Parts: sequence; C-alpha cells; structure tokens
Amino acid sequence: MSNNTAQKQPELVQLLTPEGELRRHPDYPIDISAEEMRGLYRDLVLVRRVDTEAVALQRQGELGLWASLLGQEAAQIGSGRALRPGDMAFPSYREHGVAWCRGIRPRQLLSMFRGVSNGGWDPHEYGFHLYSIVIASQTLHATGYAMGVQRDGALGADGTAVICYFGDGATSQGDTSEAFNFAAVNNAPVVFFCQNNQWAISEPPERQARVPLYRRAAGFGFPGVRIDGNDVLASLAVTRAALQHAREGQGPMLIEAFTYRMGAHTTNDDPSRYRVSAELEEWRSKDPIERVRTHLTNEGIADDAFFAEVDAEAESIGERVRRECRELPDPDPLDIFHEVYAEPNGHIDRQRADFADYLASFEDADAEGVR
Amino acid sequence: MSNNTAQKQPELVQLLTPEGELRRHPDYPIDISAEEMRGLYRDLVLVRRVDTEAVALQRQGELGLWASLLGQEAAQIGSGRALRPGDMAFPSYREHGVAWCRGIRPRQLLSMFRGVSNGGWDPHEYGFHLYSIVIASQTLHATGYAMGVQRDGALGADGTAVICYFGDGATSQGDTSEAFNFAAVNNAPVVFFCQNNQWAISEPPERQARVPLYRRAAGFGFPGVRIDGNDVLASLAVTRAALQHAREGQGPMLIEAFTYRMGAHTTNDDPSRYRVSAELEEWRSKDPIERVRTHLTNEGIADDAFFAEVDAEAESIGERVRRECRELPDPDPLDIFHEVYAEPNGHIDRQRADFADYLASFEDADAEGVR
Amino acid sequence: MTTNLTIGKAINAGLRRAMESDPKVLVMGEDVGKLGGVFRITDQLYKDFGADRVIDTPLAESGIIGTAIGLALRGYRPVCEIQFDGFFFPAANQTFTQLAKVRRRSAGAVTVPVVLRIPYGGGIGAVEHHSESPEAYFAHTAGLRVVTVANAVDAYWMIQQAIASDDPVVFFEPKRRYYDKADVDTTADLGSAAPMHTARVARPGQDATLLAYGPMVKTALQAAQADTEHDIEVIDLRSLAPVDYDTITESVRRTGRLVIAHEAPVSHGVGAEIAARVTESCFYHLEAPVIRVGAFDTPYPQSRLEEHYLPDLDRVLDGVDRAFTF
Amino acid sequence: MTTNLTIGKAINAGLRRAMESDPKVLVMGEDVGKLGGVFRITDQLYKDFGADRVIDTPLAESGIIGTAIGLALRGYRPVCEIQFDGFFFPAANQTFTQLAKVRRRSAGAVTVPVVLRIPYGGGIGAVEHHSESPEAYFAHTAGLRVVTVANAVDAYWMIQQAIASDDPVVFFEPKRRYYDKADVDTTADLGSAAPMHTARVARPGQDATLLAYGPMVKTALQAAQADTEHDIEVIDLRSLAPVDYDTITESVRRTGRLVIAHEAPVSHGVGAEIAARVTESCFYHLEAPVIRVGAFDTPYPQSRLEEHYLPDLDRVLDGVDRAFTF
Ligand SMILES: Cc1ncc(C[n+]2csc(CCOP(=O)(O)OP(=O)(O)O)c2C)c(N)n1
Ligand SMILES: Cc1ncc(C[n+]2csc(CCOP(=O)(O)OP(=O)(O)O)c2C)c(N)n1
Ligand SMILES: [Mg+2]
Ligand SMILES: [Mg+2]
Repeated sequence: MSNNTAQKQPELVQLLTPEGELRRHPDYPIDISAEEMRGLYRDLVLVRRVDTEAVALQRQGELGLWASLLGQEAAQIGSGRALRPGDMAFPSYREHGVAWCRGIRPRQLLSMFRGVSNGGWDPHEYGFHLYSIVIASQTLHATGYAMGVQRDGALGADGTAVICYFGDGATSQGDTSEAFNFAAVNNAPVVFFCQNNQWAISEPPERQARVPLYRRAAGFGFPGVRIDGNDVLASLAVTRAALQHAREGQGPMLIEAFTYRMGAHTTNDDPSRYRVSAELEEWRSKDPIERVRTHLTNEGIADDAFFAEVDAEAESIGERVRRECRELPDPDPLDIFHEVYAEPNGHIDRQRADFADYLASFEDADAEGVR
Repeated sequence: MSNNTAQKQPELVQLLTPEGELRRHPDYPIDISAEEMRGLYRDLVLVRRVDTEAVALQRQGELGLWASLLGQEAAQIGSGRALRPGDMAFPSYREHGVAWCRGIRPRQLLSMFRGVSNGGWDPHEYGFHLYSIVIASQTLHATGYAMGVQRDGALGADGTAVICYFGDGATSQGDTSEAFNFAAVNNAPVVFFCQNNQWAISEPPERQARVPLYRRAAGFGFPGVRIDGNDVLASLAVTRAALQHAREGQGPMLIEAFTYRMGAHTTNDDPSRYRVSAELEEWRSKDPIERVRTHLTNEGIADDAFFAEVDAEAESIGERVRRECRELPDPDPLDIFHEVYAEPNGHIDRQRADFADYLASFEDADAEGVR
Repeated sequence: MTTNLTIGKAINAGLRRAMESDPKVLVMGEDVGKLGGVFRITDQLYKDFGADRVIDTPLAESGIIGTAIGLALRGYRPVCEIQFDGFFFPAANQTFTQLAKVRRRSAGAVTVPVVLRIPYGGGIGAVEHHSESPEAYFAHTAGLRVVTVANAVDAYWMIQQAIASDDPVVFFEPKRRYYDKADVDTTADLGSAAPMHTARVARPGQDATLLAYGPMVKTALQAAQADTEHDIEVIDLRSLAPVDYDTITESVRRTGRLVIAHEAPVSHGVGAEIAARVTESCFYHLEAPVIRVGAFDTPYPQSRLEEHYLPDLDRVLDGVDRAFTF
Repeated sequence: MTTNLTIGKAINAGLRRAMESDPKVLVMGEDVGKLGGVFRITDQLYKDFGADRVIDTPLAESGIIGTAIGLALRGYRPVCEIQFDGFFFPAANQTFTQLAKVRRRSAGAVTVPVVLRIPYGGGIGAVEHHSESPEAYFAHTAGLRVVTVANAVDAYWMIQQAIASDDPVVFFEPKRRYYDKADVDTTADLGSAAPMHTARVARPGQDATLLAYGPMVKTALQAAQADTEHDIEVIDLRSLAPVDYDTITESVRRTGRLVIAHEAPVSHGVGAEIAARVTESCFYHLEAPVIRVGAFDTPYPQSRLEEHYLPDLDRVLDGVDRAFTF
C-alpha cells in the first residue's frame, strides 16, 4: 500500500568524481587553489578523526551519546567553508564538520554529549547556533534570524547570509514547510541545507517523501538543487552560490546534499536491524575523503609528507579530544537553577536556596557521621 | 522587504466562461445533461439563499456568527456534486455548499453558529465530517481516513474517495504540508480541495505564498491543478477526475479553486479596513451563478418558469431557515458534561451531579422566594 | 496626565510607546497589519511603523513563534499575537521546547525577549476554540513568565514591562474585558509602575481572601461587594508565573480563608498550585481548605451554555460560602 | 500460566495480543517498523503484522496523531508511539484541540479510540528532551484519559485496556523502568484485570500515605522500606485522569498524612491537583499539609545533574520527614 514508485534519481551537481577527477559545471564554476584544496583535505581528515574519537569515547563511557557524521564530512566541510565570518549557521545535532569550520573546539561539542551542558558555546561568538535536537525546530529560527538580517539592512554583496542544516527526516516536519514558506514569502536570506543521508534512524527516504527532496523548494517558490553530498567541491561551490544569492537579496534556496550516513544513527542505534551491508559497501566507494586524496595525489598537489603531516595532526587532535573530554568539569548541582530566567525570579531563587540547604544538610550529617 | 514579485497567474481550467459559454478542455471533458445543468443552477441559487438568510439571522441576533460562502458557490457545488454517496468529505467552516450536496439540513449547519451545539450532525450519516475551526487540522484527518480506506481494500473504480476542503490561508499551516506528505508517501486516496478565495481574513495570498498554491503539490510528488473556482462545471469535472484518480489507487491530487470571497470573512469582520471595492467589482462580473443562468438562457435549456420556480423555492427555503433557526432548542445546562468521554468517568459524573444540585438549589431558593 | 482608556486601547497605547522608544520592538501575527488584529489591539501601528515592524505573517502559529525566536536571536524584541487562545497549540512545540528553554540551554549566552500576546477566556458568545483559558500549560513550563491583566492601567504598563523583560513573557489579555475603562497616566515613567511579578490587593478585607486574575477580577470584586455578611479581601494575581506568594500568604494568614477563582477548568488549573502551596505555608492559619472556583473539567461548551460553564458571580459567592462552612 | 516479563516486553506482548484479537488495531510512529522502536517496544510486530498494521510514519508528530484521528474515524484503533516525551509537542494541537474534543464536539457521534504511547521520565543519562515528564499538560486537558504503569503486570493489562477503551488514552511508559521484571499471567482474561482507572495500594501502612506513579512507585516503595520509624502506605496511582480519589481519601483519612512524589516539576504538576482536592475532602483528617516531592521548576538539566534534579530516595524520605514535622 505504500508508494512503490521508485524515486527516479535526478542529476546531481558533482564537481569532483569519486575517482578524484574535476568536472566543470556550467552553473557552478569553481576556481580553487592548491592550498585551498589541501586545506579542505585537512579539514575532512581532522573532523573525521574527531568523530572517530568521540565514538570511541562513548564506547568507553566518557560520553553519554554521540551522533557520528561519518560519511557526511564533505557536505559539512564544503558548506561550512563557504560561510563568511559574519554569516550565521543553525545546525541540527550532527554538524560537527560545520562546527569545526566555525571555530568551535571539539570539547565544546562534546560537552552536550557528555551531559555536562545542554549547549556548549556562545552562538553569537561563533556565528553557529546551538545544536537543535527537536527535529526541524531550527529551520524557523534560521528564517526568523534571516528576517532580522533584512531588517538590519545587512544585505548586499558583502551582506550577511544564514544557513540552516537539517536531515532528510526533518523535511517531513510541519516546521520545515512553514520555514520554507516564511522564507519564501519574506524573501529571507537563508540557505536551507538538507543532508539527505538516506536514513532517519531506521526509515529510508521513501518513508519521508515520494519525490526527491530538492523539489520541495519549487512548490514554495524558490530554487532547489541536489548535489553530490560526498563531493566537497560541489558542496563548497553550490553553497557559496546560494549564500551569495541570499546575501544579495534574492531570497532562499534549498540544497539537498545527497550523501550517506556510514555509521549508526547514534551510538545507541543498531543499524543491522534495518539495513543491508551491501548498501554500505556501495557508498564506501564514494567516500568523501578518498576522492580528495586521489585528486591531490593525481594532480601532484600534495605529497606523502603532507599526508603524513595531516595524519600526525589528526593523531594529536585525537589525543587532545580524549584528554579534554575527560577534563570537562562536572557542573555544580546548583547550576540546575542557572540562567533559567534572565531577570530576577524569586521563585527560582527560593528553590535554589532550599536546595542548597538540603545539600548542606547532607554535608553536616556526613560531618557528624549521622549517615 | 516583502517579496514584490507579482505572482504570475497561470492558466485556469475553465469549462464555462463568465459569459456563459462552454469551453472544451482536453483533460477534463464534460458531458452534462440539461437536467443536470438546471440542477446545478438550483443548487447554486438555493445555497446562496441559505447563506444570505444566515447573514441576516446573524444581524438579527439569532446567530452568534456566520461565515458566508458568497462567491464560492460554484467551487463548492461543483465539487460537492462530484462526490459519491460513499465518499467522505472533510470541510473547513465555510463549506455550506458542500454540506448542502451531502444532504445536511441548513438548521444543522446553523446550530454551531447559533451556539446551541459544537457540531450539528453525525459525520458518518452524511459522509461529511464536522466543521473544523482550527485551521488545517482536518487535512490530516482526511489523510488518515483515506489511509483507512486503503486498509479496508475499498479502492477501485467503485471504491471510496476522500476530499478535504481548506482555504488559501490554511496552506501555510504545517499540518497541511504534513498532510500532503503523508498522503503522497502513502499514496492515499484523498483530494485536497483548496478554495483560494484571495483572502485569509485580511491577508492576501501574497502573504501566504510566493507562487500559485496549486504548485505546492508537485513538491510533494502529486499533481496540482488550478481551476476557475467560479465555474461550477470546472469544479465538477476536475473534482470528479481527481476523485476517480484517488479512488483507483493513483493517490492524492490538489485542486486550487481560484475564487473570491465576496463577503466579509465572517459577520464579525469589516473588510473595508483592508480591501478596495474595485476588486469586489471585478469579481462581481465573474459571478458563479450569473454565468450558469446566462448559459441556461442562451442555450434555451431553461425558461422563465424554471427561474421563477427556483426563486420561489429559494424564498420558501429562506423562510424555513429563519423559522428553524429560531426553533433550535437551547441545550440543557447538564449537556456540558455530555459525551466528554465514551466510557464511564466518575470524575465527570460527580461534577455533573454537583452541578445539578447547585442548579436545583436555585430552584429551591426561587420556590422559597429567597432569591 | 491621565487618559480614559479601555483595556484594548491601553494595550495598543503601550505597544505604541514601546515601539517608539525601541526600534527593535516588532509586532507580528495574523492580521495585525492593516486590519489591526481581529480585536484592533494593533490598530494604526502598521500605518505608523510600516510592514517591517508590523508583520502580517502567514497563517502558521509555529512559524510565528519560531521566526520570532530567530528575530530575537538577531537582537529584535518581537511581540507575537496569537489570534485566540484556542489557536495557540500549533505553536506549543516552539514555545515549550524552544522559547522557554533556549536561554538555559545556552547557559545565558542567548536571550529571547519574545512576548506572546494571547486574548483569552470566554463570555463573548463565540464558536469553539475562541473562549479558552490555557494559562496552566504555560505556568507549568519553566522558563516562561506568565502574566495577565484585569484593568487598563495594568494593561498599559504591563505590556511595556513584558516587552522590556529579557525573558519570554506570555501576556494573557481578558478579551471579554477589552472594553472596560480606566484612567491611565500615560505620561508617567515605566519605572514608576508596580513590578510585573507582583500581586495587588484590589480590595482590602478581613474575613476571607478571594484571589482572581484577568477577567475574573471584576467578578471577584462584585462578589466581595455582594457578600454583605463578610469582609472579603480581593487579590488580583497579575503574575501567574512566578506567583507573588508574599502578598497572598500575608493576606491568608490574616483572613484564614482562601478562595481562588479562575475561568479555566478547576482540575490542574493555576488554582491547584496556589492552593497546594498556600496550604503548605499557611497550614496552621487556615480555618478552611482552600476553595477553588472554576470551569468544569470538560471542553468549553457551545456558547449557549457558557453562562453555566464559566464561574459567575453566583458560583464565586457559592465558593465563598463553602469556605465559611468549615 | 505466568511469564517473567520486563515492562518493555509486557507492553510488547500486550500490543501483540490486542493486534491478534482485533484486526482494527494498528501501530504507528517513527521507527516502529523494522527497528521495533528505539526501545524495541514494537519488536517483531512489523514482521508478523506487516506494513499496513505497523506503520513507519514520516517524521512528523502532528501528522502521526492527525492521521491517527482520521484512521479512528474510519473505524481503526491506532496506537501511536511518540518516540520520547520531549517530542510530543509538535502534536499538541492535534491532541488537545482535536483528539481530546472531537467526541464531545460531535455529541457522541464520533469515537476516536487512539492510544498515545509516550516513554517518559528521566534517569537514563540522555541528552535534552529525552527525560521529561509532561503528564500534567494531558491531565489538564478534558477528554483524554491519562494512565501510567509501574510494573510489568500493569503494563501488560493496561496497554490492552487502553486500546480497548473508546476514549483517547495517553499511556505513559516509565522508560527507566523498562527492564524491571515481574511475573505476568498472560493467559488470563482481559476482563479479570483491575480497571484502568483505579489506584492500587502497593504497600499497606498506618502512619502516612505516600502516593506515586510510574517510575516513582519503585522509589516510593524503597522509601517506605527505608523509613523504619514510620509505617508508610504506598499508593500506585496508575490513572492520572481520572484520579481514583476513593482509594486515596480512604487511605489519607486513616493515616492523616499525604506525601506525593513525581518526577515532573512540582509546580502545576499532577501533585498540585491531588493535594488541593484531598485537602478539601480530608481537611479535618489531615495532621499536616500535603507534601509534594518533585523536580525543580526548571528545564530538565544536562544529564550529569539529573541525579540532583530528579527526586530520589533521599528527597522522598525528606518529604516524608517534613510531613511528620507538623
Ligand atoms: C520532533 C522530534 N521527533 C523525533 C525525534 C527523534 N529523532 C531524533 S533523530 C531522528 C531522525 C532524524 O533523521 P534526519 O532528519 O534524517 O537526520 P539525521 O539523523 O539522519 O541526521 C529522530 C526521529 C526528535 N529528535 N525530534
Ligand atoms: C490554527 C488557527 N489559527 C488561526 C485561526 C483564526 N482564523 C480563522 S479563519 C482564518 C483565516 C483563514 O483563511 P483561509 O484559510 O484562506 O480560509 P477562508 O476563511 O478564506 O475560507 C484565521 C486566521 C484559526 N481558526 N485557526
Ligand atoms: Mg537522515
Ligand atoms: Mg481564504
């Protein structure tokens, strides 16, 4: 009874093939220096290393949970590097690669997954909002923020653009459609960046949509494009163009990055219950890092020394992440009452004071050897 | 800062011009007998008469509120007459014409607006769900119902189809998009019938959408079509086709009936605050009833006696509506507790009993002359 | 200098003054523009402040609150109108999981000074969903401030205080009292008004405390007046979260009796919390259990029954009587 | 014949039995199909009943409840899984304005026997939105029945009773107790189980009544055990709406003291209503005010703080002690 029409797969924008070859695209020309190319490679490798380390930390009980970006590095690093400092990004909970580009330190990311914080950084400082766990809620925040940018008169070639990340599953939420519509009606400078990683926990895209997701945009009156999400150059070039489009006052755009979640949904998940390994194998051949490495090698842009250097840096970052994770301080119990309100609130103050007394009573009791 | 791009108006499906001339449409052939044509005219006139009477009754204080369908008769009668007895319709709150086609008596409609009931009829009896006031909520009910039809195996040429009515404003609600998507993904037999009457209270369609509404459907993977909503034949033919499409298992379709709300949003509303009378004038020339009358006359399908007969019938219905409205019995105070739960509920029973005692205490007091 | 204003006009004047004094203040919602809202609370603001500051939004409450959060993150102070109480619920997710929590989530890095204006309560003969009193849902949600007004003076000042607050504030407007008038000194300083979180003794008395808020304050005052046997103190709660327990307990310790009246269904209404808390803090002072007067635990009925459903003067008096039977 | 089942497996077995005995029963939600839900509560049902009866829905809670209403209108009995407590809110509109009210709106013509299963409560070390106790929002909404379970026996029977009920039922599952085991007689008749709306005395006692529900029942029993000074009666509430006041007041009139413990924030929690009502009906029997033990009135904190946030054995004992200081 479900819709059996297999989704016809449309053309992807691809600038770097899985074989490491550059392709020209009429709409998305890209002119990239060797140094930039090496930089992207470095980003990809390092962020994967951070991710791998985090998975391990979870296995060791140092993190409560981790949502791995494995396989999605190119989508995230490409789009993240397309952002300018003044731009604002609204992530979901898996955007460790974008966070990396925005200058968030890995330990700041870990703090939420370790349970020592519900956030971890100041969004204004990094131009990167907090992780959003309630699926699609951030799509409206991004749109509203972009409406604020309009009101600030901050558009133009050097203006501000906003980007919002979400998954294939998130497109089903009413909030995402409302965001598309608010953005369209207001012509807001926001780029919707959907990482279609083929899974929303255990559900494949056919349970979320009958036709390719990028087409959703046209129904709301703005352009949508599907890119090879494992191609860091496509992600960079198309996102850069979309941000420029937004920045210059031409309104929203939807980018569907066609990629694949190589790992489990989170460390809690067991994908063997719902997907076959052949699929994984197929996507392994499209690995987002391998193709850049092949390209660098084939073009002679990077030598073994460079690769060794990046690997060494990855190792040391891995170590740092491990150390910094363990060093993350546990919050003080009274932090429960911290910043619930911006303005004084007698009710909360009273609860805090009572709880402080309660805690102290144990210390007293301990001191007296009562308990 | 709002989007100034005027919506380019696409072709409408039109089978009967404002001048009363029939037009062929390759996709929507219609073969209609003289008797059917007269029947549609009668429906249009009578339902307008009911509506006019209801507006008057509100002015006289007999109704708390009325939402007039003035101008939307063709969209409603055409689509309503396309339904088969076993089909199920999910209305908004303005579908008096569809209700008429489903056999709902005007007094049943009035009961909600008079405040003697929150409903007014048994949805199962008429294949017409209760009026839905929370915008777009019914879109999901219709979709779920259609999923039930699928599970009943009630598809096929003689199967069951579902239709859901809503306005242009309702397309902005997340629920509508979720309904589109659930219907598409499940290939559910539901026709989404949007009466774009150019206004959501005071807001014009440009505040609701950047591009014509019928296009929304394509983004979710099913067909959308815009019809001349003031053309009863277009409404009939296209709805019939869409219902058949659904019934035969081909999934959902969106019909955007391009029409105009000739009256106020409701009797509480004062449209002079937000719209110009020229617009009204322009639409008056496209009146949905006039064109049918012209057609009937020009084609010699109806004579003066017929028109006089319909007018007389309208008069008597007007009178009946007036009388039946005044005769609607006020509910009993204890009706407050009626059917809140299907199963016994001691808590409610106790409140009912206490309240009965409380009411009785006044009667006792009255009897004793205390109060 | 005082002006005689209805509650509706006082909110309008308060909004205007807030918009004049802070260019970051925006008004947004359905039909708030040219129409001035279905209750005309934003009347003329569109004309005077333009479409960028008075935003007619698409018909989507989640979208309204969600984009308001985004605007707030960008430094704006959006005042959102929810057209009627019963239409808040599509925005529940953005309000309860985002608006209420984002500050705490960010450990204070992020401030979302959004105001939700919600005309609420019954008694206007409306169809379903237009007469509800959903305040308890909000009061139960940490991170929100919840206030309501009973007169034009509070209406004028408290809407400005709500906008000035860096916390999200849910501002409930007693729609059936929109036309009640009072003299308002619109030239005074905002700082001179009583703080938003305080309750107000609306009528002093000795024998029992009658607590009400929003539309029920007028009824409570009438009841106090009508009860010639007892000297009833009436408290106008004003702030439902946080609650000014100092004012309430001071009163209850004096009178020994507390009756709470609200339009919302009794069960799990705001009165439940106050009753439980006051009973705990005033246990030895209470001559009678706290008596609650409210609507029945049923959906809001068809309007021809609302006079029976809503607690009216008689029901409040009945509650007061019950408090004296102990 | 009894089987030793965890709460999770007991719900699974109850669902299976309901699906076997009534072909109209459907299961729907996110990941309920092949995966069997993130807690495996629907494990194997997809395999055995197929995609038409175990529906993996798009990721949209409003869509889930909204289409479930439509399915119910067509004669089905959908059991909807909301993946976690904190993700209910997008469905608030469909639940509160439609599901709860459509029967009354139709004067009984329409029946919507939808069950909402919501794993709730904290203590599992999760990230935000995965540990909440939103039951008061539902209990405050007329038209819904609200139940929760504390052991595998109730889990097995009450899920079936919820499905069999013609009313919409919100079924809260204490996720941190999913692995608690008990012997369940899965061969007995459904009719033999205690009615869903009744409370249960889980441990008889004389000195004070300790009321709890869901995940806190175990803590309450431990507290009663730990308190060697007093003989504590523990009541497992089971039904939060309607509440079985007969069982509670009978107990409180005997013991003279009532302590209510729940995981939800204290303010406006379910405990507030029970405290207010019991105080009214047992005023002369109460030796102390009703004491409530719950979470603080703040958003659920980061998991490293949840042991402090959630009421634990010590906090419950502290509450019991407070009840004896009066
Ligand atoms: C409103 C809401 N419902 C349910 C969940 C539980 N949940 C967490 S992630 C997820 C799947 C998300 O899939 P997708 O949007 O494709 O993002 P991905 O995890 O693949 O990056 C679900 C259902 C949630 N976080 N929020
Ligand atoms: C969820 C919700 N929000 C707001 C309202 C108030 N309201 C009633 S009708 C209406 C406009 C509806 O416009 P449209 O969908 O175009 O239908 P029309 O009235 O034109 O038939 C609004 C905003 C409502 N009923 N429900
Ligand atoms: Mg995904
Ligand atoms: Mg309209």
